[in-house]
Amino acid sequence: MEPRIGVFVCHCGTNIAGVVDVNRVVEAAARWPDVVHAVEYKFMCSDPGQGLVKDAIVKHDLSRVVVAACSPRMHEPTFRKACAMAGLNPYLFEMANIREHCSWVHEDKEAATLKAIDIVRAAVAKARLLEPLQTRFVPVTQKVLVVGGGVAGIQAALDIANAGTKVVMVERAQSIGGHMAQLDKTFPTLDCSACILTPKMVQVAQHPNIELMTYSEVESVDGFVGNFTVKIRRKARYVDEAVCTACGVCIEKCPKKVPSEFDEGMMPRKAIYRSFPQAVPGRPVIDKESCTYFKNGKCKICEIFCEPKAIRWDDQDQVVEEKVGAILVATGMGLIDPHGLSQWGYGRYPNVLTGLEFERLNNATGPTGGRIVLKDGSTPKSVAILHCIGSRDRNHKEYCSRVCCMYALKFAHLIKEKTHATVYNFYIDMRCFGKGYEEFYNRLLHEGVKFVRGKAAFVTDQAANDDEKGKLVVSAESTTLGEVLRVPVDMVILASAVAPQKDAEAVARQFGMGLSPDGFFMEKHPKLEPFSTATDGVFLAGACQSPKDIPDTVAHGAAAASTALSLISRGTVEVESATAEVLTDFCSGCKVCQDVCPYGAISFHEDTKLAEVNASVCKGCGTCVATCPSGAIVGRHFNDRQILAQIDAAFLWE
Amino acid sequence: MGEEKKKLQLALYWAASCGGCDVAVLDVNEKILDIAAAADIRLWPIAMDYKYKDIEKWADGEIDVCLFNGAVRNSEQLHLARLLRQKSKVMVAFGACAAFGGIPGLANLHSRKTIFEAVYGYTASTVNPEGTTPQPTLKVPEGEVHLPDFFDDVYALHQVVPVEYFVPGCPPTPDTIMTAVNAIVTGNLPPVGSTIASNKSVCDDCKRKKSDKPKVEAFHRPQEIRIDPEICLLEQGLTCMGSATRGGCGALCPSVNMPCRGCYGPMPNSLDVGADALAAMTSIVDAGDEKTAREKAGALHDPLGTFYRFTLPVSMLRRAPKPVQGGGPPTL
Amino acid sequence: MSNAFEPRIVVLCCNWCTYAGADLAGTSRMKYAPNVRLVRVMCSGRIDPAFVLRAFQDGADGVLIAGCHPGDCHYINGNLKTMRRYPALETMVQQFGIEPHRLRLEWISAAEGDRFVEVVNEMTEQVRALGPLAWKQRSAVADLSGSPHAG
Amino acid sequence: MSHYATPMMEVPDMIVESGGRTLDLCFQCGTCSGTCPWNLVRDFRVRDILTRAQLGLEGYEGEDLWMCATCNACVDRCPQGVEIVDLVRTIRMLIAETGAAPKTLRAVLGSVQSNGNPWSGDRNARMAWVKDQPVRTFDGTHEYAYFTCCTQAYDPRNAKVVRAAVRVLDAGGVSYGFVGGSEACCGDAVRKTGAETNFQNLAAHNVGLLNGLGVKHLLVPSPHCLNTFRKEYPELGGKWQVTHVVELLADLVMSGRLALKNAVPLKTIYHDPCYLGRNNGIYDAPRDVLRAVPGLELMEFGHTREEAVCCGGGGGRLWMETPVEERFAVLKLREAQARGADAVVTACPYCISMFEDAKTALGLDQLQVLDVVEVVAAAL
Repeated sequence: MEPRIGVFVCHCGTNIAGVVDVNRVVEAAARWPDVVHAVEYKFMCSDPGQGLVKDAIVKHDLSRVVVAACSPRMHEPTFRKACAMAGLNPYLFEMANIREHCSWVHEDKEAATLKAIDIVRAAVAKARLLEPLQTRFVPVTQKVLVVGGGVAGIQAALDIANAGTKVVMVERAQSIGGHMAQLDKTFPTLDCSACILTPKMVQVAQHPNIELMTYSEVESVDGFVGNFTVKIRRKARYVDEAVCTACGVCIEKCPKKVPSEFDEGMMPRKAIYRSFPQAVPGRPVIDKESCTYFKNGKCKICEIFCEPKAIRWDDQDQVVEEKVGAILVATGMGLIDPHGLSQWGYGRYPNVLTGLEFERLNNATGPTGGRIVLKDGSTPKSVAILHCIGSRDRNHKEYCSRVCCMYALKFAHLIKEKTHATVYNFYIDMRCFGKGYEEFYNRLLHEGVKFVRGKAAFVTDQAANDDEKGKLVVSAESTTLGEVLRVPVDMVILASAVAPQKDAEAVARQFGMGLSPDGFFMEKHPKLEPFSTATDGVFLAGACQSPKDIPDTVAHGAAAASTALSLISRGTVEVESATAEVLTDFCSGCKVCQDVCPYGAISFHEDTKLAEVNASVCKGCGTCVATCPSGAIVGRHFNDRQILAQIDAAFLWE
Repeated sequence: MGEEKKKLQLALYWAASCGGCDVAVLDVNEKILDIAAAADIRLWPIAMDYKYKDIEKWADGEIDVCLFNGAVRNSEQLHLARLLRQKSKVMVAFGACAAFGGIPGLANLHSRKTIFEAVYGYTASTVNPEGTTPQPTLKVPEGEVHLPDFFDDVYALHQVVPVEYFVPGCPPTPDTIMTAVNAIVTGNLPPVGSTIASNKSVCDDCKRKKSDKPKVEAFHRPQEIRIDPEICLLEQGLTCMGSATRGGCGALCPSVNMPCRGCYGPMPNSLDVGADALAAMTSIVDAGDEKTAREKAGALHDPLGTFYRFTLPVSMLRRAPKPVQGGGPPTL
Repeated sequence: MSNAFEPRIVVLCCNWCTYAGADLAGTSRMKYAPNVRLVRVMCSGRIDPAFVLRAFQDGADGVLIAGCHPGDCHYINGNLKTMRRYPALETMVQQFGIEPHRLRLEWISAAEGDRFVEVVNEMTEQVRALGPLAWKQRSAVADLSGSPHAG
Repeated sequence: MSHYATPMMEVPDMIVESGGRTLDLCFQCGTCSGTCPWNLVRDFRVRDILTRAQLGLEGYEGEDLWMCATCNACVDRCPQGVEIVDLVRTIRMLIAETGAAPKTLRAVLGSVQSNGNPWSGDRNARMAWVKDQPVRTFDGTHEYAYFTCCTQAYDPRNAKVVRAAVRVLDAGGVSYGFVGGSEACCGDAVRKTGAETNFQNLAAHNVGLLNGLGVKHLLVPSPHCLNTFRKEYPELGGKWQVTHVVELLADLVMSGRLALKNAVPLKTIYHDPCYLGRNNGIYDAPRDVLRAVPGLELMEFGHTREEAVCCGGGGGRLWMETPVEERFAVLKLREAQARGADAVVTACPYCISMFEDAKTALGLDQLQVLDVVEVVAAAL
């Protein structure tokens, strides 16, 4: 029976119709063999648009549907569903991308219209040869892996666990808490960061549904949505968690000091340590790299003082395997390497600090117990906070780091409160977009903080006059004034750019995610699915996706959790239907396919001497199909005939 | 049934071929007597004298089966192909040349002009100071003499006349020949268009050991390595066409340490034999980065000649393009 | 439209990286030469060399094979097979008499909309400079199948 | 009369069309103005020019336009990638077309047109600096062709530098010859003042000449020649390898081919020429050479390397009047003096001229101004 094809061309408002003459596309399509119905419509993805498809399937007895609109990566599922609702096998649907690949990238209307016609013709050519496929489902493992124990991961883990689903949380540091644990106050409410975060950290540790693995890293990820197998390396702690009482005597007695990561290197920690006093878990670990005993075989002072006898020198890394249904990546953000910021004096002048260094300086648990002082111990009389250092800067990071304006205001407030110093903010634009943020900015104006609209060009200690002697001088144009200012101050704080974690690329690879041009993990859709990734079952939470402040991070974590939960509670998940199939008539068992299959989905049967594809393992990549020298493997939904038909129809070749 | 069954009327013809196919018919040994018993051999240029006139005198369809070997590359061969087609009920493309163009088909990488330039011009053994090339027509005092016109392209038989069956091989093995003959004699014929050989590849008959995950470390030519008689030749880095080639030969070449060269032609479901072989052989090259891939897979010598040794005229691209000169149809 | 030669380039690309990269070029409203038509497969590993030959046979002036960067394949390593096939394919295609710039392999990630644009524009210009491949005309073989016996 | 300003979009359109493609990228953060060394001595805000040009408001074409010494410090720091120096050049070009260039510049450009150099020197006297010193003329077999900078050829102070260069290069056994007097100005400063046609004429002359001589490798004494030959000539047909003398010296000294035996007991302070440092990243070569001189002490300015303050001589400023107290060179000599230096050493004929003028103006007889080449010659 000849196929009966319906072609639906979308205007997408003016997105398509503004460049492509959709009527000409429809007219062309109507003339092609087997096309029995061709129409255009303003918004095909809308309810009435989908209705058009459903009605036409019934009314015109369509056996194939082609929608020419946006990318199939956007709306293929939408239209497949519409087809299915009208009783048409969803795999008899084909999408022609005349928006992302045509109207949005071309200006010449004639060329774009001709290209759109070609694109639709190729889709029709493929559609003609489509075959129905059976949709298949497999059960979802009722457990979620949360990678990263910052506030995003904490929020997500608690939401999931509270819904009754098991969670494994993996954190590579000794403690959970992330960057938020490093902060003193939070903008704009000036809540004590530790006061609001630590209870949540404790909840995570005590939750019956959460298994917490700190000092651990994900080693490998296998499987697919609903059925991941994850290997986790639990680094040797050299402290028996079951025996340790977290009394802290060992830490006190340990003679070896190294710079503390948690304190941005501004104060030391011991070789046996917990990241900070309220660390969760509270039991310390021994950092093998710095421990004197591991270095030269002598010391063991911690063991001597440990009453419960919890030190285990023979502890080994362990690799554990977990099966999970969904993965939530919440690995957070890093900061730009400040050493590239030399014109602003970082690394050259001791009283030039990064934002996070100032956080620790200002923190009661920090190096000065929260006193804001210069390197010589004296209190600054004037402080400059420089915005957009490395952000919004093509020489460094092109994006806005999103948190700096607000934390700069917070710093200004805290400095005024604690030291009564004069505080200058040098900014390009004040971006105070959140709830209560603009009000906070106003409050700071009331407090008398000085704002200069102009980016700091450089910081120098070269005095041009007596007022500048012994000071750090910030040079900037006040662009509102049209005057170049030189402002002598005692301390400079750089609102240095938020950056992707240094190992973001490797992590993205591990979880099958992509990176956006800015280096953060790429979401599935920037508007509608900012917490999903291109890999089904892998979700994003927090600042690993883009710079975020705490409220946004928490919201993002909760959203990712609910998306993961909806997958978990669905119970089953659709797996690839477009798998490969061996044509036994032609297979001679040459085994080449077995080597090329990335998933080991093909096995060789000794008795029949034939290859066989395990459909529940096959992901439908088609590598074996292209490789088979005997033409004995068919790739469903992307078979040779279909692809050749597309190539044949790609242009009007004559 | 008192009346003796009418003997099968058989014709054998050779076009652009080496004669091997005809020798192969003799190679069935004593079974040739069975053929002789079952059939009247009406035409067999290698063994019997004949004239065009004799053939022309036959009634249409008088011949039951014509085994036509050799490719078609000149006007005489085309004429005989058409003539025998007319006189025969069943036309069989016999051997790789008739079925796929065969080794003469590699001439499709050139044109008549460049072939003549080489053959009558600059090959080492050519002495032709006048630069004489064959002309289809030549006036001599006695009148006009004619030579067959040499085409730009080499054709497989089915590309010039309809063909009922294909018997592949360079040459077809005795088994293949007898399978074909028996089918014809008994009238137990497969559907028109069939190839009288296996639907599986040469690997199906090959006794060599294969790994579960075959790998190619490096490509070699047979003379460059000491070939292990037990192990799959492809895994030893030889460009064995076995997996991309229709079986039926009994994997003769691999059984004597020679990689399959593909004379039984593409697999039934093949898009293009060169693409098949190339994808399979290079996909399993042990290379994890671009540089290694280029070094190892790029060392595959003469992919075109290797993959299309017998099949260029029936391949997807069929020939090399001719220089653009005013367009128009190609010269025959 | 003028009669000037407009190259016709078939892009055989994977769904996850290059197709998405082309999508990104679209959502970013970058502009590029309208001379390409994309044929999407799930993985560049699915790209049978026969597809390339078919495109040339059909009349393509150039063919671009594109997939995820090595190491970034959505299917772990399907693209490595493409990488391994390419050198011999390139040689073979050139043995057929097709000039080097007409066939190209590129790794273009989902984030590299700009790279997609760059490659398409560059290849369009390179192929334009080479002129039409015109396979059908230049490799035309006379049809001799007409026979008194036919039909 | 109202004080409202009305944008005129013809202005930005014209600038963009004339090559100033990055004009519209400026988001007025002021980094350029905050960076610009002019503000050490007087008010000058390049951002103001750009903002006015973006909106086509009066003032972009004012006298301040001719202040920019094209030191490139602002371009290095601009977060938006605005090619500020290029924009200044483009606007100057548009203004110069209307004949509104400063008078002093017009004389210089006239000389360039008639004499092929900005110093009103006789075209035929370009090799007069030689005096009685034997020099080789490039004959096609030499590895390097030495392209004498106009300032070295006609300015007596800088002529001493090129004579020192002959001694140093000869001592190092370098295979080189002088282009020989028929060369014209490289055109860098000419182009920076907006005289595009003049520049194109000079470039065409030089490309024809040097290609005709079979030059493969140019040796240049001026960072301005270096920059324009390296970056601007290739697209005009001049595709030579270009090396600054100080790069070659560093190579000779470090490889031991040039032995520095004599002690030069000077406290020196090195000034980074903008076109050698910021524009071409050559910071270490001159310092390596100076450190190899026996007895020499090397000091640094407070702002050095990438952040070095300009001498004030680029972009045509060399030929324009600057009040003594507004000269960067004056500031720099004062700093050098304050740091206790005996000599300011640099590697650019413009810097030498600017510093010598400043020295005279300040009457600093005891402070020497030297080229690296001269220091090396003294150490031979």
